[in-house]
Amino acid sequence: MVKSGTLILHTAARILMPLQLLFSVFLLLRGHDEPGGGFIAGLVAAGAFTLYLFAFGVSATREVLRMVDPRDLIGMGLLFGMASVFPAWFVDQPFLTAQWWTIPGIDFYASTPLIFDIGVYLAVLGSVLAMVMTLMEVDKDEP
Amino acid sequence: MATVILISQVLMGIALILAFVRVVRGPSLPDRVVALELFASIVVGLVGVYAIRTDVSSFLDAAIVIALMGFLAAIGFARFLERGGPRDD
Amino acid sequence: MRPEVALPVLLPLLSGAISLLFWRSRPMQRFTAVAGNLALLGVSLWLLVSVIQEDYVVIQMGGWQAPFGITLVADMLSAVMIVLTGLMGLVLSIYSLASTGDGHERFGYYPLMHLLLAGVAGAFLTGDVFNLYVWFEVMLVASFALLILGGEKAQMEGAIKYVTLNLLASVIFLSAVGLLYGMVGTLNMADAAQRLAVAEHQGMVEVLAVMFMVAFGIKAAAFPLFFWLPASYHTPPVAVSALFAGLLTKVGVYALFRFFTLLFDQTLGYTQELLIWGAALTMVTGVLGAAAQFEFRRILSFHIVSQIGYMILGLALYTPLAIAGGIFAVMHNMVVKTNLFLISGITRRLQGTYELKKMGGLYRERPWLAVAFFLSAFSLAGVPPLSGFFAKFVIVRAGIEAEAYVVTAVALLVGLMTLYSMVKIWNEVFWKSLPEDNLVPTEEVVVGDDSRMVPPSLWLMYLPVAVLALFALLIGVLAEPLMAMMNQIGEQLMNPQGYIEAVLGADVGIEDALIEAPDEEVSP
Amino acid sequence: MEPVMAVAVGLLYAAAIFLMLRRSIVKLVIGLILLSNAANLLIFTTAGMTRGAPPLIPEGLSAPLGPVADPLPQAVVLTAIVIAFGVLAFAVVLIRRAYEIVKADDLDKMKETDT
Amino acid sequence: MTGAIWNLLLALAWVILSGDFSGLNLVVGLVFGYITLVLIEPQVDALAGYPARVPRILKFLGFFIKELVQANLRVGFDILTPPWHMKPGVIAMPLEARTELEITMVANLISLTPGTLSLDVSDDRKVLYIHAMFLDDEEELRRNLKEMEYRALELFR
Amino acid sequence: MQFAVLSGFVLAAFAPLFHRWFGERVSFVLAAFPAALALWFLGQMPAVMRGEVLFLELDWVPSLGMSLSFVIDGLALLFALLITVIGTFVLIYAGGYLKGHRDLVRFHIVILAFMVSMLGLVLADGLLTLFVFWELTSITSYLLIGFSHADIEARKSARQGLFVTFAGGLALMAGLVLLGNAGGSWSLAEINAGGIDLREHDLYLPMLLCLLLAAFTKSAQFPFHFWLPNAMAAPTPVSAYLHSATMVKAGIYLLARLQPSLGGTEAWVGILSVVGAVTMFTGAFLAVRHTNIKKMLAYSTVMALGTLTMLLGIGTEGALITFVTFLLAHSLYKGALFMVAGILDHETGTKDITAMGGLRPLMPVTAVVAIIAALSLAGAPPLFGFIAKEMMFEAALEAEVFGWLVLLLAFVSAFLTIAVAAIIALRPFFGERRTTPRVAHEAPLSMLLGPACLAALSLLLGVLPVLAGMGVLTAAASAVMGEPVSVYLSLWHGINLPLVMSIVTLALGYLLFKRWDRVRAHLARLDPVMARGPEAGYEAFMHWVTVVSEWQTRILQNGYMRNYILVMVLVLIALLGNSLLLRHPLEIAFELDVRFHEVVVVAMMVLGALFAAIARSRLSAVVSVGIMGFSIALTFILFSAPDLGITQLLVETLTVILLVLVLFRLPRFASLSTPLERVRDVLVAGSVGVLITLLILTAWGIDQFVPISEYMIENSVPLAHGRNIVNVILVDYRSLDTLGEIFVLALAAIGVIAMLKLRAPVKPAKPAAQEKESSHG
Amino acid sequence: MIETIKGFLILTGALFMLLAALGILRLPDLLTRMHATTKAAALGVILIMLAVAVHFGEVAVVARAFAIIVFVLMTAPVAAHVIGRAGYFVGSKLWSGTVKDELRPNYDPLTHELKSGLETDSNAVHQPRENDPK
Ligand code: NA
Ligand code: NA
Repeated sequence: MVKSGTLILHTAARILMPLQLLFSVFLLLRGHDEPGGGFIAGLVAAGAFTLYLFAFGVSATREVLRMVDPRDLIGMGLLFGMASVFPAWFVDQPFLTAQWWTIPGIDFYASTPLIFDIGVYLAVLGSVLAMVMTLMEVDKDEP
Repeated sequence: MATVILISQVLMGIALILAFVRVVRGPSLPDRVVALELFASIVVGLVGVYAIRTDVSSFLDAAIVIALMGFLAAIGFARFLERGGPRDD
Repeated sequence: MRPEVALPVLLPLLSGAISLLFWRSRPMQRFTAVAGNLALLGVSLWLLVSVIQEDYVVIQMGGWQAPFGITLVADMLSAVMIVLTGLMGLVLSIYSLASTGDGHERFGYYPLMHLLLAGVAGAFLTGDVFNLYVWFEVMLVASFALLILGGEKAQMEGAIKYVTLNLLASVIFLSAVGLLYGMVGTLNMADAAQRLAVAEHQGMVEVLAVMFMVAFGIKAAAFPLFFWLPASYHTPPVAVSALFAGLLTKVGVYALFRFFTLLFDQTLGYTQELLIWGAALTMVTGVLGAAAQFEFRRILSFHIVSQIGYMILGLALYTPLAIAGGIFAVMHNMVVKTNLFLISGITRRLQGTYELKKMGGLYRERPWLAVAFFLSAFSLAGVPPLSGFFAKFVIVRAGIEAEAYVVTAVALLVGLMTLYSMVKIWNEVFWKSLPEDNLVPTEEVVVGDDSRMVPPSLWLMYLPVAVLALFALLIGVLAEPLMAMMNQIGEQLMNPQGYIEAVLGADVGIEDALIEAPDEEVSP
Repeated sequence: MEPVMAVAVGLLYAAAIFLMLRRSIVKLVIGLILLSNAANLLIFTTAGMTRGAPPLIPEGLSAPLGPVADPLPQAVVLTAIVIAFGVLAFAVVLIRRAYEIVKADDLDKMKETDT
Repeated sequence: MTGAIWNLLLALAWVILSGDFSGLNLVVGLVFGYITLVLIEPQVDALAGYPARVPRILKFLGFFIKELVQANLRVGFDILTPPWHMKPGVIAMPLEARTELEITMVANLISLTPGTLSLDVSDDRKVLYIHAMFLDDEEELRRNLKEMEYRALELFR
Repeated sequence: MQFAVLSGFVLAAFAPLFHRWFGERVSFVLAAFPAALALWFLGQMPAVMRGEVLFLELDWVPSLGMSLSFVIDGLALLFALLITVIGTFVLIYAGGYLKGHRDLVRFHIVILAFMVSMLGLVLADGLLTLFVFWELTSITSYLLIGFSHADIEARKSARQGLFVTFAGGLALMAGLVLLGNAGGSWSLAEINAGGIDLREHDLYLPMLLCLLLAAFTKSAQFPFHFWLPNAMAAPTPVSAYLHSATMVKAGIYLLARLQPSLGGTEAWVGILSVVGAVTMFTGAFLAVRHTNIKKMLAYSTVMALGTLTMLLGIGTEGALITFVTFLLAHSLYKGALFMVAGILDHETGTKDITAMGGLRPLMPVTAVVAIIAALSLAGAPPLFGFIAKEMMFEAALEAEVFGWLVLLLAFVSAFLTIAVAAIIALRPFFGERRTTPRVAHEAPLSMLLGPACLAALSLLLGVLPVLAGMGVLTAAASAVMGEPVSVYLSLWHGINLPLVMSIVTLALGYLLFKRWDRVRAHLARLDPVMARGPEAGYEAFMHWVTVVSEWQTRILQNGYMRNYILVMVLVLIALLGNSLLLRHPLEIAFELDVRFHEVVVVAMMVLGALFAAIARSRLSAVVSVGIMGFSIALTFILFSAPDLGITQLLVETLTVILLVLVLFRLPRFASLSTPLERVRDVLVAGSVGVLITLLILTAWGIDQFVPISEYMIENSVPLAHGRNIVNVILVDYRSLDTLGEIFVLALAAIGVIAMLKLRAPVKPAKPAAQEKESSHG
Repeated sequence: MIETIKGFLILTGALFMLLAALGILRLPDLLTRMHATTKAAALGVILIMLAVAVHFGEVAVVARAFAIIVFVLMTAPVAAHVIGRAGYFVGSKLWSGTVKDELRPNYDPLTHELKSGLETDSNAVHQPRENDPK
């Protein structure tokens, strides 16, 4: 049986994965103004999990994800994406027209583009993760 | 300063070529992977210099991404090697 | 805000997302499949009504005025295609309830189907070149996944060809989009049409035209670009075959119609000639390919190719009547070809094979199935008063009126050869007695290789078949309203100014788009 | 720079097509990867290439200070990259499964579904 | 850790209060913040040891950079001149470090130092296998490595 | 009238219900339908005879100028009466003939459908309506020929009949479209009445040829006659009805219908006379060669159809009057004879006429009917057939084009026919008694009713021809002529040449009857020649369809993917090259402004790709792909696209990881292609590369238009509240693209999961499961 | 002054990059090549990022430059370890001038077990790792 990682890789992955995830969220949130956005952030996050997968294997990664299957992430991402489509309907604007809401108190604008970007993030993360994870999972099963 | 940057770009350009030569020559997969890693590092350097030259800091984000994510490919290759046993290609 | 233009795309996306989210629950997926497609059919009819009332219905997605955002636009052509998509979706989802195995359902059969439909609908409605690419890809990847569902050897082999050759087409398409943008600086089709019309470099316009032609030619499976289709369409689960047969290649045909009436009408002489030759050879090679086959679905697959020739011929002849005929052929073919595949699925379930030589006796055993097949098959051959007759007749008439006698003769002969294949199936599957060496269909054979299949509830399979067979008949017998629509399509496509104005606004001019204003003559 | 890029993109297409004409499914899939990259670069090049002026607007301004690179082809290419990634990931896994089932890396041995 | 965070927060506060967002000002803020922390250390338990650790870190950084440059030059020299002066080999170094974090830290530092490269840790975590380029004086090398380990561990303990 | 036609279809659809209600007697019940129609048509007779034309129009597809309009004039009425009257008898007859047959229901459905289709065909005024019903008769005929579908011969014959008639149908479609366009109307009545002289039209000849082809195939004219005898695989009621009395006359009907507007030209007269005469002779000759009673009758039908065609070709007033007369006469006696043949077959169990003999005492009624009908066929007085034959000779004498040939063939055919008639009427009933597979009895009343009535009609009209002349024939002849004619028929024309010919042919015919068996033996020597007849042509055509299609499939759909790709790429090269280089001047932009490091980066990109293309190991190729990816990313960054660069980097990394994960399972590269192939592929790939380069330079050089992105840049902050314009495009301006894109990614993921996790279950070792669907090729 | 520092940093960084590239090209075996890349390239990146920090002098940028440095320092040795170990274990040939190898005798290529050589009898059994697949 092959080891799924070495001690050094384990430690590195434990430190690096949170860093990468944090970085991905950072990229996501500021994507509207600086390089970044849902795709890039989602890919970074997927990379983070891939590192973890390489280091600890599939079942350990599943534990990290708790009950959330990558497929759930995909579904949630797509739904978030769809959720940014319809609000415009309520104000009789064409679908996907950006809606901006100021959150009172703090200087933060919630908007459908942001929701959309989050959807992209989740969908990208879920999709890539699902692919890599399934591939590794199947690899493990096979002689 | 422009000259310095130009020279450094030329140097790193040559470095890219040399790294690529190693990729071609191999002879073993790890040699190539190491060259690929080096290639990525040089790219980080080039991006840094380019950010200075153009005075656009946004390019640094690309460098961060390489620095943070670039070694994943190497780990993938290593995994391949360990699982596949000795391979000459 | 015209929601009905966007909803045919958004609803299946939503159904797809929901059914993905509930990937663990089969009942939920099956419910979403039927309900979602019912809703899709509903909104597509809404769209059709709107288009009948107003000719063009437009929505600027995201609220960005064309050409800056993405415009979805429905003219009669789009609306008709959308309605057919909705119909196919509903019919196939019902059929799938019975024909789809548990394994397939657990691994995304229904979401894939929803999203395939979304891609198709998107392609039919979008008024944006790159957006069309995106929908093509949605459709394509969904079809990839559906194609391999089950993982049989034949599926893998077929899928490799399907995937590769379709990706080649996608790349050609994408390259053409890039060149188009580089040349005219827009992605909006109506805007591009305006700009291309005044482009100085007409050679490049022609280059773009042939590039799009090759890309869509591959997608549509025209000669000599069709190889992927006969190699793969007979391999997936039968409802998938039916879905592909009914919808996928037709999107390529649609794109050809859209592009070569809206964007590239000025390259007419040359491209028209290419299209005519392509159409004739497509018809002939497809039908001959079918003549050599002795397997139900392979015959049907080759006939898809051959029928594509008819449709393209309608475009190539380039008269309102010819276009009407071409689209009629598309419409008829969607209904009939889908049904033939569905019937092949039932016969397989009954006799455990698609090999004609091993089948037989269904004329006596399943007379109603025989009737449904008979209607569909002879409709395909263009026998009146079934749907195919009108398609054939209109194209022949248009061909003769356009004095394209050779290709018209070819079209007629191909009709005869189509009959050849259909009669072959009829003789072998329905009339011939079941060969002695075939096993009496036992439950194992019936269930076939998917032992986890739901219990065979044949009526769920018969219902769609009956509905579509009825359509094959009704499209013919009650052809008038449809023919009126087809004529309107012909008119609309031949006069793209209406489309352009609907998208860009009535008073839009080309002047703003030019970097240097053209040398205007001083008006007195 | 565009002429150099044009030649480079041409070579990329050529390499891709050459690979796709091989019999090995692995080469085929690598060819596909090259091909989609080539197409992205084609879009990027044809629209014109600009040095050092990314389409970002500095904070506090409502428009970029000078001319910036055309953002639309960039967005288009970005979309295309991600789409190509999805498609290619599928293709890559497909050849793996195909190999597993057909037991050959030789496309010439995968012709049973035709004729 | 708490100390570092406080130091950073203070520096940020400084930057905001001074209204100068340049990097240099941040460094100034860090320095002032550190001084503040040194002053209040006795009163706050959470800060215990922090002020003392900073000089150690700085000292370690100095040591490390010196090693880095020195050894890089040596390797560079060997690369640039035609004959090979190096005597490479794999040696086993018994580890003082015990926790995974410590071992990783030590191994990485050794890797980053030119001339040495951590290959792997034995399964019982007692030995680190190192590929070294210059085994001319193995004893000195082992000494240097030990010192590096010692200094690194000092940072954590 | 539409009601009549459409109600028939409805009735056909409800036939199963009637079966349930009426059981065995259903045929009689259903026969009431054509009987009622016949009465209705009879009721129209006075009006039609007054020269009125009943016209009923119903819109069907006005967009195409198609109306479901029907017209009743003399010709239509004649046919309608034949169809309904004989239809009535046939239905009754079938009730006896197919008594207890398990497929009686289906028979009724189809035959009713046929009946109304035929009715629609002869009543149709719209060209397309005519076409629709024309095709429907072909289809229903197909179903009826293949009635005994378990029998391979029946299936083959059905297919043959369908192909020939369907091919004709296609010609008909072309012909009708030409006709409609040329005549400026889609109504037969309008075309016939219209002022446009179609004979002068440029497309007259093609139009005529198409229409003739249609008519000839449908009416079994030489060389398409072969399908008709084979159609005898159908049950005898069908043969009696479709393949003698009605459907095969559809072609003749079409010609008659078009005679006023297309007839009379040299081409018309020449083709119709000669083809008709040759068909006439062929039919008569082949009839003599056969011993199968149904085949003999079929060939004699071919002969009659030839005669009718010939008469239309001759085209004189006399010939056209003869035409309608002969048509009626033939329908009456041939219907009767077929039913008799059916009785014989049904009662004796054989169709071989040489196997029958001495049946008269056992089936006296049948014998009488047979003799009367055969006499009419032979053209013996005082039967109606005699009148028709006399007139035929008269018309043949009038023939101007190829007159001698026509006359000669008419003469020969006549005496051959007489022999056939004699054989059919005499051989089974007289002479010594033969043992037949079944012991013969007299047929039931239901089967006798039809032939008896028809034979009686032959006799009645022979004796009182004025009934027919006064009746429908005048109107019919007028319609064919396009102007009013008066028909006066009489049994006795005085002693004239036709009468002499009649007597001579009767004598010769009797002689041939006597020596039939020997003649047949002699004729058998001709078999090898016969085998090369038109039917062999059909068989050869079918054979070659298979051969060519298999060959084509082997060539095109050869299964080699590289060939597919090669073809597609070559098409692309040819089209692009042609448009870019040959058809238009090449205008490329070429301004060089480069930096060293940029060139290096681009070079790395290219070299990475090229090395990937030639690498001998797959992992070197993957690493090269990585190099290429990093270089591309760097290119993006160097040219102001940080977002793109980052995305490319990430995607590249993930792609490499996927490749690595997958390649683990795959074998090493093998060098599989020959050097020659590689050279070819390099050339092809290189051509693509060159063209792409030129394309880019061309498109880049065009600076005619303002890109739409200017708007996006201007409004990114003010309207979309974002400073990263690329991201704003992705999530706002063009968010629909992005929405589609995440679905693509999701789909790919689902696909991958399904591919990897959903495995085909291991098949149990059952024989059924071992069949591989793809094993046939 | 700042310009000079910047120039020096950039130039040195670029030179170290080149050195690394030369090293990877010239050095005789995998492990020695890795020495060149891991350190020289990392040093090159660090120097250039320092130049970036100096050049921009804004918090956000400086932070990012330092982040890059930290990330490089964290990832480069890990990658080197993983590749070097894999390369070594799958049998990359060592340079003929290699003078010593204390690892080889303690490594079992079949089980991938790596002993320390310090085992006593009691602890010489397989040591399960924390995350070994069960
Ligand atoms: Na040296
Ligand atoms: Na341009």
